[in-house]
Amino acid sequence: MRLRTIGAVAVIAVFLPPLLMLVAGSLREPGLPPPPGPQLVPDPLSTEGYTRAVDLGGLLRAGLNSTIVAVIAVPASVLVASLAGFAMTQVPRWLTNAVVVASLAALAAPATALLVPRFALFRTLGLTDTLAPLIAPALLATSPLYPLVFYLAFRAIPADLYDACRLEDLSPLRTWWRVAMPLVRPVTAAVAALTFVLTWSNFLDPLVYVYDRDLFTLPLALRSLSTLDPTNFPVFLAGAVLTTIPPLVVFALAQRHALRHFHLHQYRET
Amino acid sequence: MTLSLRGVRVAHGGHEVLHGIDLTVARDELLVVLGPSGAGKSTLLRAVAGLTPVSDGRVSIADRDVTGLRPGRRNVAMVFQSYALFPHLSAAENIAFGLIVRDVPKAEAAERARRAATTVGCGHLLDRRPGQLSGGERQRVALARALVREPDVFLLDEPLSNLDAELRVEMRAELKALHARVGGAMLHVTHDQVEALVLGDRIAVLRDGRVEQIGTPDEIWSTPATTFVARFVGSPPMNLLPADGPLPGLGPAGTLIGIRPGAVGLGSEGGTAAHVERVEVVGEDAHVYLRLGEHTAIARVPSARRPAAGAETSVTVSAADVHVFDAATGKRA
Amino acid sequence: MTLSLRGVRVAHGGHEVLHGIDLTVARDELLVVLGPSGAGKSTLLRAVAGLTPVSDGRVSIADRDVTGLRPGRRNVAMVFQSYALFPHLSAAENIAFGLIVRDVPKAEAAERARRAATTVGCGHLLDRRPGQLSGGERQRVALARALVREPDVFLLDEPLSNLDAELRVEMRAELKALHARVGGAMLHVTHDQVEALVLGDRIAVLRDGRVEQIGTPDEIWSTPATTFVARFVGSPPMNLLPADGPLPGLGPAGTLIGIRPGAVGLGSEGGTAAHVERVEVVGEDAHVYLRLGEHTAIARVPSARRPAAGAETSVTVSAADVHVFDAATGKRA
Amino acid sequence: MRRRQLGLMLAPYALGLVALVLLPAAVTLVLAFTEYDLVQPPRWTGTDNFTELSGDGIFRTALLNSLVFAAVAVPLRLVIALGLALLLHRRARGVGTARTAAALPTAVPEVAYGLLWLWLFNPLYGPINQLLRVGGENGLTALGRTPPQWLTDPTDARAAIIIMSLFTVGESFLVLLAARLVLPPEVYELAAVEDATPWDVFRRITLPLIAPVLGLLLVRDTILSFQMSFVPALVVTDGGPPPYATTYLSLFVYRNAFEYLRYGYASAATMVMLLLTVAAVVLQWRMLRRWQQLRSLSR
Amino acid sequence: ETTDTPATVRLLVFGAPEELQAYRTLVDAYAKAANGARVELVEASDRADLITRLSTSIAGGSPPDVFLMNYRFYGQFAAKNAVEPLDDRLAKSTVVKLADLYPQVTEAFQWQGRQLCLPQNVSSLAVYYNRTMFAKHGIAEPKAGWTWNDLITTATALTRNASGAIVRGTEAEGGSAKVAVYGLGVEPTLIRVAPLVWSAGGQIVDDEREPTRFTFDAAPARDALRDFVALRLAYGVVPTDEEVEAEDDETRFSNGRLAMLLSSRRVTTTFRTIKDFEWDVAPMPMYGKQQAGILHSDAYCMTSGSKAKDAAWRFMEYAIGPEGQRIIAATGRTVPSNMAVSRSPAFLDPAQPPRNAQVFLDAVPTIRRVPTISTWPEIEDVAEGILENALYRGDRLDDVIRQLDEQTRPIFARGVAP
Ligand SMILES: Nc1ncnc2c1ncn2[C@@H]1O[C@H](COP(=O)(O)OP(=O)(O)OP(=O)(O)O)[C@@H](O)[C@H]1O
Ligand SMILES: Nc1ncnc2c1ncn2[C@@H]1O[C@H](COP(=O)(O)OP(=O)(O)OP(=O)(O)O)[C@@H](O)[C@H]1O
Ligand SMILES: [Mg+2]
Ligand SMILES: [Mg+2]
Repeated sequence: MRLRTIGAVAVIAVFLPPLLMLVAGSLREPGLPPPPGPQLVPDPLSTEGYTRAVDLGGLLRAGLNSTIVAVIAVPASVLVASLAGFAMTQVPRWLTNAVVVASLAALAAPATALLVPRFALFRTLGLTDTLAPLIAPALLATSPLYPLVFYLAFRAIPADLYDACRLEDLSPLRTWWRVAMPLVRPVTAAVAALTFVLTWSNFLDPLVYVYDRDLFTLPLALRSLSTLDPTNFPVFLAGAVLTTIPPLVVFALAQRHALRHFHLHQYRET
Repeated sequence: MTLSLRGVRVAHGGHEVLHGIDLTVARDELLVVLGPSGAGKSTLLRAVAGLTPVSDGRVSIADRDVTGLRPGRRNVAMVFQSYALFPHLSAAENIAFGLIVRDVPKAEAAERARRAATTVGCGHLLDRRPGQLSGGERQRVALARALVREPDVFLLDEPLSNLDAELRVEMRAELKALHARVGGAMLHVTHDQVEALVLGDRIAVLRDGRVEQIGTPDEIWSTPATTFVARFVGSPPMNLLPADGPLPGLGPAGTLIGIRPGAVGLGSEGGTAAHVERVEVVGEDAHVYLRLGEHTAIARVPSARRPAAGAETSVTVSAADVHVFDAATGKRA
Repeated sequence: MTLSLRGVRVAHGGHEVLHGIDLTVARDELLVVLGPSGAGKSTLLRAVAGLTPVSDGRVSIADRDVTGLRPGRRNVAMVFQSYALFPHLSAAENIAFGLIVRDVPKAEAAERARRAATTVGCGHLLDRRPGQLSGGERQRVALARALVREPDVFLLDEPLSNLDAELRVEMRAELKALHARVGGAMLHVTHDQVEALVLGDRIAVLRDGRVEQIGTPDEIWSTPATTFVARFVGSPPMNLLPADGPLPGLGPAGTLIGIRPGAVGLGSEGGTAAHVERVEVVGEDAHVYLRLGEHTAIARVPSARRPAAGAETSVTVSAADVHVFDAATGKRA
Repeated sequence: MRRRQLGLMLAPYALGLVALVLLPAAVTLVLAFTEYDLVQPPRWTGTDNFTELSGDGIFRTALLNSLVFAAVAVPLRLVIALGLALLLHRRARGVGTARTAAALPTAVPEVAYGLLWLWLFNPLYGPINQLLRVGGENGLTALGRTPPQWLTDPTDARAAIIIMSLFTVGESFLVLLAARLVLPPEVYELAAVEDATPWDVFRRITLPLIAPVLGLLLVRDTILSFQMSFVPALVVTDGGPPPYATTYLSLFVYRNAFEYLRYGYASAATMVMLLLTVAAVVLQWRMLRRWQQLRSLSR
Repeated sequence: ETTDTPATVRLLVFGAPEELQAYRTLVDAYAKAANGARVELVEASDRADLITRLSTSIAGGSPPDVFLMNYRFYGQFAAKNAVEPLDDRLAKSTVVKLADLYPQVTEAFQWQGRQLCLPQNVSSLAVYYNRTMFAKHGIAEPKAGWTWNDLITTATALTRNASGAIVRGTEAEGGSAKVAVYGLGVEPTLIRVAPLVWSAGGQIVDDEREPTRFTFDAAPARDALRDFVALRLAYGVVPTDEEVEAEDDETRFSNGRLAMLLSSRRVTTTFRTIKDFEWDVAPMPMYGKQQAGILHSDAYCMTSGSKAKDAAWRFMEYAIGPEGQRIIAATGRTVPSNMAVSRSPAFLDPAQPPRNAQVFLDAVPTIRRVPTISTWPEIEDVAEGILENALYRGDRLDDVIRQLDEQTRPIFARGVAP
């Protein structure tokens, strides 16, 4: 127990400092010649970077767009992933295998290979220059990894529980909702948090499918800030910090509310 | 709601577990399935429920062939040997589950769940999750979950195995009463013969995936069809001795004679000499392990009248208490 | 290797389950813990093993205070009520687990596992995974896993609950023999009184987290300390009637008299009139449910001599068979 | 009805899979046999692109870089993620914060993340090298060596990219954490009673029980390692130091497809990358199977 | 389309946020001037982003109407007929005449005899220097007509350690860490080397128009390359690669630790925020017999797939015209291509540093440019890696030249010439 705390502190000590540097950098006063290296406590401290980041990068508008996309895409992704993952435990073996192989193949397809054909697809559907192409990946659960993760989680649930549901003539959909989903809450939390991050930091899709500045999402805005002069580096860093806060909150929430220890198997069944 | 099985075979990955079961449970009958561990009792129940596909044969419920029907369409309620409680639901929710998913109004479902829970003596645990219950408490919740509905067939897989004697007696009575009230065929798996004898309208004794004997408790007790049934029902088990063994004259040559421990008289004059090897006291009774030449036998006597271990005694058996079996086939002669 | 508990208290989230347990199990003693479902038997075992922290009190094993020690340092072997088999390991690997992690050479571990499995009658199942075993088979694997080592303390939580009578009798004998051979303190939880009476050197009756009585099987049977113990041990349970009830003159006024069903004589002359409400036949015995005015009682008679339900009969009790309890406290008077 | 419902549950994903990935990918792969510059219509050239690839030194370097990256980073990343998940699965003081901290680098937008590491690796002023110089003199480490030249020495730069990738294990970490959390606690209690060492518990219980998830992540990480090194390499080292020390296949493909407008050629490279991925996955699968067989033999 | 319902024109540009802000101003001003004609600005952050956007949208069949592109990179689009020739429109135009623009730069955007794009700016290399530092050490400021030797002498005199003593920043003499201020900053790229070669009368390629190979093996080019590399290896006046990675030249200059920096007009905006010292620009020193500069220029190009060409043209006319040029010149980042505007205070504003902005205009006549064949971006990328190693690692000159030749030849071969 005490050992675990030491471990936790070590983890924090390794993973947090780089991000603290990010915050420290963002608190420098913009316009000053950049320091040769990072400073832990900038002198003078200034929050002007933040004000300017919001103005220059159009962070408010971009944040709104990112939020719209995430609010639709994340629940949709979790839904698609969990439904597919559950169905995979129930359909005939050959179909499951086919879906697994197709998913792995899809995982292997690099994003760059998909940009152009997808562009043509979205244009045919008249969806370019809307937020739809940014939400579309929700159809495949953002990443084909997640249906597979759900599949494994659902498969690990003791078969007796599914049997009990079959006896009560529960449809697959209701079994999924009433029994399977509550039992994999940690997985749902993890997948939700991860799809949020992936959606939130999606850069290539908006770069290619969205023209209108009013539809820009945060990664584009941030990318734009990244081209600022070195003297304005704090502005960019401030933008990065602001962009990182929502995923941080999502992670914290996910780990607080759902990644708790979960007593699934406390009954006679091995 | 008769339940009938015709030539039901079940295999687990090539390995056949049930080898053609024929069984009929009449409407409102309670059939106890008795059998040693691994005989296929659970498998039989699962086949009836439709959870395990049968490789051959037919299952019908209420004269309807349900062999190809999915479990939910068979209208059965089941207590799983492993309970299969939903870990994320409270006891109350677990019990009401079957009602809620059948769109019984919430309030009614809760009330019925409460009643069922009270029946099995877990009314005070309704808010707990399975993880917070003791073994017996979980089993009672599982039982309540099966009892709360009124299905055509009840399938109970060792529903009382983790309960204490007192509760078990109570539960037996409750089960019997409930069955009388609700009706429907009831298939009750147990390894407890007392339970089987007390509870069953009839008993089916299963052995290695075959039905060894079906009959009323009295038939099973008084005319066991095989040596297996004879020994399996009754504790301590029936003594089996060759007819030309230490107690001659009780059966024709080449047969086995069976004598229940309770029918073994000790200490009277003129009996066969026997050596007391060990004595187990079980409350009012004592089990006396005897050596009769090269054979052994057990006698059950009131513990007040038990001999001491190591003593010499004599054994008498009245011919009326003797069961005779074919030595080769083990069948009742 | 004495095991002793001093004032052990255990709480599950604020709710106290064990209220100060004092218990000593001598070296090489087999103590059976008996108690109704939910009494805290499993909790007691878990506290001894160190799996559930005690909120107060001390546990010592072989005169060593182990209260603060982690489970692995206590050198105990345990059968969990829920078996806790490793789903990914075969029966053989499950059984050998404790040996393998103690760096017993592979071949030796395999051999010992095989022997243990054979002892509990699952030698033919060694290659199966738990998911491919029947309930009773799993339990036997769990039992073999505990028996394969030679720990200071054995903790067995209802290790035979899912076994049939025959196997159970066998297992009891095996347990007894093993314990005699290996030694060490053995704490055996059961709800089966026959098991308790046959197996235990002593029996501790637990009720609601308190030890109600500890004693040899004989003491528990013949001088139950409370009405609870009296009724709990014995099936059907002891009849309890007010001393000034239908059978007067057997105890001082203001007390309860307890008569075991077997001690209730039926049909002799000069007894108290009784009405037979129901008769249960359990093999050689019959349980006769009687109405004595406003009271009820159960008699156990040989089934050959049972009265018919609805008949009128008379009840006689010899004073020697009567237990007298304080009506207010339930304590033996 | 049951069948139909299952079909409906699977349908959105299947649609997404086919329409958004498999078909587009197929189109791109067909283009590998053409000369296509994204502007003029593609022209069928058969296997010309592959012939050219085989003689392309940059491609060979990129291929080698990718393979080395995969071989080093994938196992390391998986081990770290697993270690974190096992360290942080139980509640204790600070564990919640540590979980968030460990997942956090994954949450930082890639562009910012790259720039952040550019700072950290700064050869003169960066905290990493400053730390390494502690105890040494004249800008040398305590061992009397020059500190790594993260951004200018080819080997060190490759190491830098790998180190960066080690911090973004948030995804694997969370998935493994979730997988660990749903394992049955009772078997761990039993292991505790048997005094199994943490190593035994890990090897004999945890590892086999989460093996499916681990296997999935291994495959995924292998696949991704051919793609993932992209942004760091672009932002931090820009494919350098020369000659192409950190030019990975993904960067090679991106540059050719979108900067040099050689989409067909890039598709051919993608195809090689995919074949390589498949080979790696099949290899891993066979190795895992071998390992399992060995395990069952040793029973 | 008709003038009544003006089509929306999509303009794809890239730049830092302030730059983009300037384009937004331009677009708004145009909307006002042209009676509500609509231009939608499509913003990319850098060149790579822009090309990705441009190519995918062309491939996907929905390209922007106008995009801004450097002459060194437009060749690949020009060669693929993705850019609409403008000659007819120019001929008809009453607003813009080619003659208004510097001819050195309009020529850069001619492809097979046709004008494809209209340049927006005409920048060239200059030497930025820290006046305060020069004054402190009593060193003469560079002035027109200075030579490469002067540059080296000055740079050597300004390369100093923390205590102000002159040191030589070569590894041999005790490690470069001691150097606090370097005399000169220069990137090891083709576009920095090329002016030296030209100045010495050499050529970097065998044929300006249809190049098939680099010609660094010929005498003047070879010498120029040798002298360029000597800046680091022999004189130690430029920072090591480690130091450049630690702190890039612009930052080093801003921090007062670099005396001179060879750069285009681009850095002006950043340097205008310098408060600690005074700085100015000087012309490129003469390396050889003649003055030679190198062109830096972006131009507005119309995509041939555009569906609103007339509207797009009207916008281009505006952007190249005086109004548009003034708006963009205000960022300080560009040298207007419109001759009139470049000579106006919009560019030469004396209130803003560099005081000597005229240097950029004086350099225009001597400006030359690199070939514009379609594979030029690839060639530059390859060359950069080789030159970097040559400057910092000291690869043998012969190897460098051989590598340059060998590795780029196939790329030259693939290129389509204008
Ligand atoms: N995690 C828990 N949280 C709250 N109460 C619990 C928890 N675990 C057990 N209990 C309660 O503690 C009491 C004792 O439980 P325990 O498991 O020890 O009973 P037991 O004697 O083993 O019963 P059984 O024979 O049914 O297994 C029960 O009333 C049970 O409901
Ligand atoms: N999935 C399986 N694969 C292979 N064999 C199995 C499987 N499930 C059960 N068996 C075997 O089938 C036989 C019957 O099992 P079943 O569970 O029906 O026994 P049971 O009569 O219920 O026993 P118990 O009283 O121990 O629960 C057993 O020998 C068991 O080992
Ligand atoms: Mg069973
Ligand atoms: Mg218990």
